[in-house]
Amino acid sequence: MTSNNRLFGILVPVISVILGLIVGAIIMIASDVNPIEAYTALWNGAFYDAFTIGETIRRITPLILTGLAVAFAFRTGLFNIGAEGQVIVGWLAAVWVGLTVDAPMIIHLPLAVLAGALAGGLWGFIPGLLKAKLGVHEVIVTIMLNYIALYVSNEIVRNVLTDHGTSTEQIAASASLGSEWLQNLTLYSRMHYGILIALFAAIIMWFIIQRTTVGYELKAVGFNQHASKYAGMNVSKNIILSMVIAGAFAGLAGAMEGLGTYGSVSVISGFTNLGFDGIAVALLGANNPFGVVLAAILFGVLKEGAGEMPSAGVPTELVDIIMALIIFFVASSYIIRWVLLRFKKEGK
Amino acid sequence: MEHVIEMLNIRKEFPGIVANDNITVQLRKGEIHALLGENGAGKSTLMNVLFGLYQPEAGEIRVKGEKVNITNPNIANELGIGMVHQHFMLVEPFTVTQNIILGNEPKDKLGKINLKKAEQEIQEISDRYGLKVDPSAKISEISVGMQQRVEILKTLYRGAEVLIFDEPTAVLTPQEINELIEIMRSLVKEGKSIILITHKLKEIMEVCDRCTVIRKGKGIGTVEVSETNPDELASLMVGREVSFKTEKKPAEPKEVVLHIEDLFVKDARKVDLVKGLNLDVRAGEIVGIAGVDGNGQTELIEAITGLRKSQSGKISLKDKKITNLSPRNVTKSGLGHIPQDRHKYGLVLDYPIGANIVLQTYYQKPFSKVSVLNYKEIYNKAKEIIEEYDVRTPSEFTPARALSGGNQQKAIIGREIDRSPDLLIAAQPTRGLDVGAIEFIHKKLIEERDKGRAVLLVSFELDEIMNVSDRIAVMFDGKIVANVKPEETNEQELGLLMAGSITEKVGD
Amino acid sequence: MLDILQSIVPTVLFFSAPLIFTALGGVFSERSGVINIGLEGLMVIGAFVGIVFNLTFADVFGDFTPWASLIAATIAGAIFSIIHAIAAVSFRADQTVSGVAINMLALGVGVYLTKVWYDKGQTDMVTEPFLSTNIPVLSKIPIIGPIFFEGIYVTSYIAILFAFIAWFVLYKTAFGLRLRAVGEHPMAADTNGINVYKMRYIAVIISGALGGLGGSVFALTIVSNFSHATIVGQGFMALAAVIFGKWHPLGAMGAALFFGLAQSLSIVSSGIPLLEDIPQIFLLIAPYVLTILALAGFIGRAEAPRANGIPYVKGSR
Amino acid sequence: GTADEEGGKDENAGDDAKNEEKTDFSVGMVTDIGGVDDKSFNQSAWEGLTAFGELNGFTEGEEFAYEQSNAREDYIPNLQRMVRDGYDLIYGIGFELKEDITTVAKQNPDTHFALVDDILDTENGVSITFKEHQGSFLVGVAAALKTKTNKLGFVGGVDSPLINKFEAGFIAGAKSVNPDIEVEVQYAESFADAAKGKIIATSMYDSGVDVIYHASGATGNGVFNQAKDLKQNDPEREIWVIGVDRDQHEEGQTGDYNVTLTSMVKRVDVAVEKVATMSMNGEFPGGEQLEFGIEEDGIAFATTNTEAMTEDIISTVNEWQDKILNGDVNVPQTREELDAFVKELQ
Ligand SMILES: Nc1ncnc2c1ncn2[C@@H]1O[C@H](COP(=O)(O)OP(=O)(O)OP(=O)(O)O)[C@@H](O)[C@H]1O
Ligand SMILES: Nc1ncnc2c1ncn2[C@@H]1O[C@H](COP(=O)(O)OP(=O)(O)OP(=O)(O)O)[C@@H](O)[C@H]1O
Ligand SMILES: [Mg+2]
Ligand SMILES: [Mg+2]
Repeated sequence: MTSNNRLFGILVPVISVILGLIVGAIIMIASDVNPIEAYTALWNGAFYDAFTIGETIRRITPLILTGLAVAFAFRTGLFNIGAEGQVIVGWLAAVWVGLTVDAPMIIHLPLAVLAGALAGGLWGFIPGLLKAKLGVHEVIVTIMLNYIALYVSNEIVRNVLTDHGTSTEQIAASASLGSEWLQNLTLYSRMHYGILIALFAAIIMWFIIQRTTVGYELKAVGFNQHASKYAGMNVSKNIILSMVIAGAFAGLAGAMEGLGTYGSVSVISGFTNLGFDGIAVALLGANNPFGVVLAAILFGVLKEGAGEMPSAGVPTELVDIIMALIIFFVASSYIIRWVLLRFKKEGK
Repeated sequence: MEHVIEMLNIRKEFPGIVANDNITVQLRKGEIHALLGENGAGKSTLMNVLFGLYQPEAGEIRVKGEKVNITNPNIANELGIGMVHQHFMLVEPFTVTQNIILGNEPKDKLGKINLKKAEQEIQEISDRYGLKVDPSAKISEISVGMQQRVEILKTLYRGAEVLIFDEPTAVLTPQEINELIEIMRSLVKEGKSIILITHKLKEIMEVCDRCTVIRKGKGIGTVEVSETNPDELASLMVGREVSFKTEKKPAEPKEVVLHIEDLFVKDARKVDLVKGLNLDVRAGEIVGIAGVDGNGQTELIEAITGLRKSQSGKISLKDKKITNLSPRNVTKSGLGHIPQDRHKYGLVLDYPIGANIVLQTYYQKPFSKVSVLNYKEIYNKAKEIIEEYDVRTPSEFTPARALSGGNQQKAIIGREIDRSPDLLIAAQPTRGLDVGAIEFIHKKLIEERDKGRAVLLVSFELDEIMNVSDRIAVMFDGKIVANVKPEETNEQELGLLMAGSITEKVGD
Repeated sequence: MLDILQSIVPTVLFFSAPLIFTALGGVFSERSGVINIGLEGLMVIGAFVGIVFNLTFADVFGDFTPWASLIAATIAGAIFSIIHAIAAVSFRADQTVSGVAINMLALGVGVYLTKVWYDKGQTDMVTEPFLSTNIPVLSKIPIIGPIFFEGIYVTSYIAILFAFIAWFVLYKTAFGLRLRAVGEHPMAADTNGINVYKMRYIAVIISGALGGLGGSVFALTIVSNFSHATIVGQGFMALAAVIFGKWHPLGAMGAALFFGLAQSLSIVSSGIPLLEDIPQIFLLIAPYVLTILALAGFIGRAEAPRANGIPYVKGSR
Repeated sequence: GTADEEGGKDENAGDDAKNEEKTDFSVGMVTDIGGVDDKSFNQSAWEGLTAFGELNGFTEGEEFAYEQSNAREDYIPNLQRMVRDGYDLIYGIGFELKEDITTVAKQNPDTHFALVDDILDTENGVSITFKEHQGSFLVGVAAALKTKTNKLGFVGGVDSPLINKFEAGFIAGAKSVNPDIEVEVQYAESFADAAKGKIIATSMYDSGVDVIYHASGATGNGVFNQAKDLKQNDPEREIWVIGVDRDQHEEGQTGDYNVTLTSMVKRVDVAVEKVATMSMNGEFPGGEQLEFGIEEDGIAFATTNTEAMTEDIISTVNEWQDKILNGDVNVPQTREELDAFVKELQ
């Protein structure tokens, strides 16, 4: 039974991806394009050479973190649509420190990264507090906070970090996650050391959730608040904590962009979508840290590869369609398992 | 003899288990037919088959001799079969009327529900069978007893001729039970037939005509109640001798462990439910709190355990003041608590039974060090308790949800007792459990007493109170109105005390 | 003051209308126990179909085009939402996941087809958008008339009307009673012989229809063309309105109107004497801050339907 | 000058860098999120490039091509891709590409880069900026001449130095004609929020504004939408919108009326074609900042709506245009300069 589950745990996503690509191909044929060419382009877009691989990795980096941000809250029964805003404030804070503080790298870089996490954590604290103390639904609060983050960040970039400019200076080298070495290695891609932080964060989440009393409490509160209270846990504290940690992950994602990819923060006229993609990544990864990493990789590859698809005459949006379908299939794993079981029975 | 319902050689499987294995039940017109069996024996399943919720793998069902195929509850309803479920099937935010008409609503051409008409109709039926329900009340605001009567109304409103009751008395107070028995009698008088699932042999002896016994999914047979006795029934269902009067040597009370002084507690709706209560529980004695539901028992326990704030007064455990301490600190001070609602408070149903075993102790050595969990230790402890308390579960990794209430309860009791607390509070510890399980749990409580622990037992089951307690504190209107010794009283007197109609014998 | 009202009210109405329609959809779906965060996607489909239909059939339907477009969009939304229904109800998919997928899929399909059909990133402007009108008679009423009935989109009033219809359907009819029962306690509904799956399918499809309607109203009264940037977050605002309104049709309408009011205040106020000195940024975030405060302040805890988000599996407990 | 020599040097270096089969000159552009069909400066730039290509008998995808960006993070990959494909001159369209194209230019000294709408400060790059303030000034004049209420409106996308140029120029132009004219200014904080655009337009028109100049991308859709709605309901009423970047006459069409008074046209195509030609002839002005204004034909105002833009309006606007050309008027580019300019007028 359990071995069965493990088998399914692997089979279902794989099958889903294949199905997604097949349907994608059908759509392409319908709008008479050659799917082979298109998928080749997709592949090249992501793995053509060291550069594209580097770019793919840097695209995966923040997705892992926003994925974790959503997944972590989910474990406590909270739906964090606010990763978007948490990314923005994390980005802003990290770059802010990167610009204003003057310190050797060993201090400056960690400080800047931490600033990002803290800012994100604060942005998670607000809905956490309101939920815990007043029972205000976190979904609305986080949605609203997304917009607030966007506008406030723009305002600060314009009037505090710059004199009415659209984009800040580049951060001090001592706060940058980028590295000559990686750039040379990947023909000047923007790949940076953030990927290590992201992977480490995934391990952290796994550890907290699976191995610590904190995780034990967070999950218990997610499953049954009454029993948690009966068992002497502080329900409010756990709700807040969960949102703060989740926010911190998203804040880190922002820091990755600010300190790694762009090295600056700009006035943005719309959301980064890192947070919203994070929802998909988390759910695709079944809210499991390692699942999240795999899902982020899949997303990153598809999104990066999409850039090449127009060269094969396919609008990049096809990739969104494919990703959506994959999510559907994974979500509907019940039916896939059912079919698989049928086959197994036939087999016997 | 005419049979309204015949279930012949029914077989029903669930992944892993055969819940019903070739069971036959025949229901005569106008009889009350008992269905008896241990937890997990297959009673509910069998009835769900009859009600069309499950499809049997084998066997056939006849209604008035006609072979029928009941594929969903609608068909059951049309065949005049109604079911009062073990776990009520009521929509809490709805009113009584809405719940009853749900599914076949009287409506005008606009599709607008004609509530007036429905309420009148329901009022009539309610009066005819003396059900005393208020059609316009919200389910969430009425007592469990009335909720159950709503379930009954639901079946009658659909013109049920055959009513199935699944453990109806498990959730009722003695008063409510008597009312229910009256209702059932008036139902059969009106020519209805009833199948009654219960674990309480007393009830079977009192109201039932015949009794079909099920053991581990198999039909053991049907007996005329008039020709049998409780002991026979019990051994039939368990397959061995069972003793009801849990024998115990007299208590030797020692120092006071729980001391409550002039306690005031408000309930969720901010009204005082505990009003200046005084109570002492000593080491080595079991104090049973007798009382009609709603006289503040729940609030009292929540106050002691720290789940609810007490307005004023003093609670101390072993001379340590625990008034308004957090649940964790109360637990630390030496409290064990078997909660009234095991599914709501007792367990995290989605956690493995093993994880549930350390629900209050996970943060302590050896289960965790520097807040890192040590699963080896946790699951060892779980194995220990599962064995010692004979919790029937595939493994310690099985989610608590998949255990029967009986086994869930054993796990909880094991967990609470294993901490060897100075004070053990047991609220409705045997609700919904079969006699075997009940016997076991009573033994455990008495063992604790003999080990010199103080035990506070709250139960609506008078014979449980009478059996287990060394001292009975009768609770009425938020106060202890009497302290009596079980051997010096009887159910009649207790009933009167609980009803507040006599108030002498106030002790302490 | 009056003239301020006179400019605020109409803006509130046209801004809120799409949110009201969509939020009502959300109410139906979630009342039946199916979480629907795919509202955004349903609006996208509605906007896309509404615009494309309008562009394609303008000369066929003439003045009736905008209405025909709404109908088309409504149907499209309904059909599209079936995907969510199948996943969430039949395949027992995690409803949030499936909702997220709906959002991605809708935007993907919309923009993809736009590029395939028009080979550019956005469509042209429609020639037959909705036009505001003065409600005959009513607009002649002194004071109230100009404020509430001049330069109003009929769709705004339809939205409000729909809210009341939705209330009637959900709280006064057998259908509504059953739908809510399915969302609160599906097994109870089942034992009463109600087909839980059917009810949930219907509810989700209704939400699709209303979502599509909302999207097309937005596109045809405000944007007048379709691109990836046509629907950006309105669906999530509608979702917020559902919860803000405590899953009640009139509550959702109130919330949507509140959002509209906050939005237009934040703009009009720059013309109101004492407010004009407030830095732009505060006005900008005001709508969102106000919403949070409103919730924290007096709205407080909102109880979702008990079975919301839980797939119903016959015979399990 | 040095620029030329360097240009020459780069050329040869570039040649070696290029892959074998392509010996000829080739030029590419990377769009911003808008895309080459954005009916705005991406489109205009692509038109310029296409014109250049056709003029020289180039084939699309070979000697001239574009890369579409769908998100901010696509800029770098797209630029790098074009570098790899050996294009000699690569345009970045839109200020959003500033950081990224600077980075790439520094990494690839052998390739030529040009950034439209912002400063690209490298030896192998040129900045192509426009004197939007001039164009905005002219449409401001037109608006001032058209208004009956002496109240004008300006709707900006995101409050930024670039858009402030439009704002300053517009107000300056209007006040130059009539110092008593009021101009309401609102920023939507988004280039894609039509709803906000429409709300703003509504409140502006309600408060008596009769001409709105928008520099707000798709947010402007909302402005046009509201203007057309008012016009349809009350054809008598004077309601005007002034378009931006290209001639937005089409957007203004509603039934028999057209609410587009004029548009501030940015000839990105002209600029792009010019720089491409220079670069091909080895005259690439590396490191320079080319600012295209009226005299460089980089800025113009649309006169498509002949009913609205009457002879005398056009002639007056032209008078001011001459004043700008011969330096009598120095159009302000920032709010500070604007304040000074306005004081001058009193
Ligand atoms: N939905 C289900 N899925 C899987 N197994 C089930 C299900 N329902 C019941 N069972 C199994 O069938 C057996 C009989 O269950 P049932 O509920 O009929 O017992 P019961 O006699 O009603 O017990 P109790 O007296 O505790 O109510 C149990 O062992 C249980 O494990
Ligand atoms: N989802 C499920 N999967 C497997 N078995 C189940 C499931 N739900 C219930 N059961 C089985 O059904 C049987 C009866 O369940 P039920 O909850 O009625 O227990 P119970 O003894 O009646 O407890 P209570 O009366 O307090 O509810 C149990 O033996 C349990 O194992
Ligand atoms: Mg049962
Ligand atoms: Mg039971």
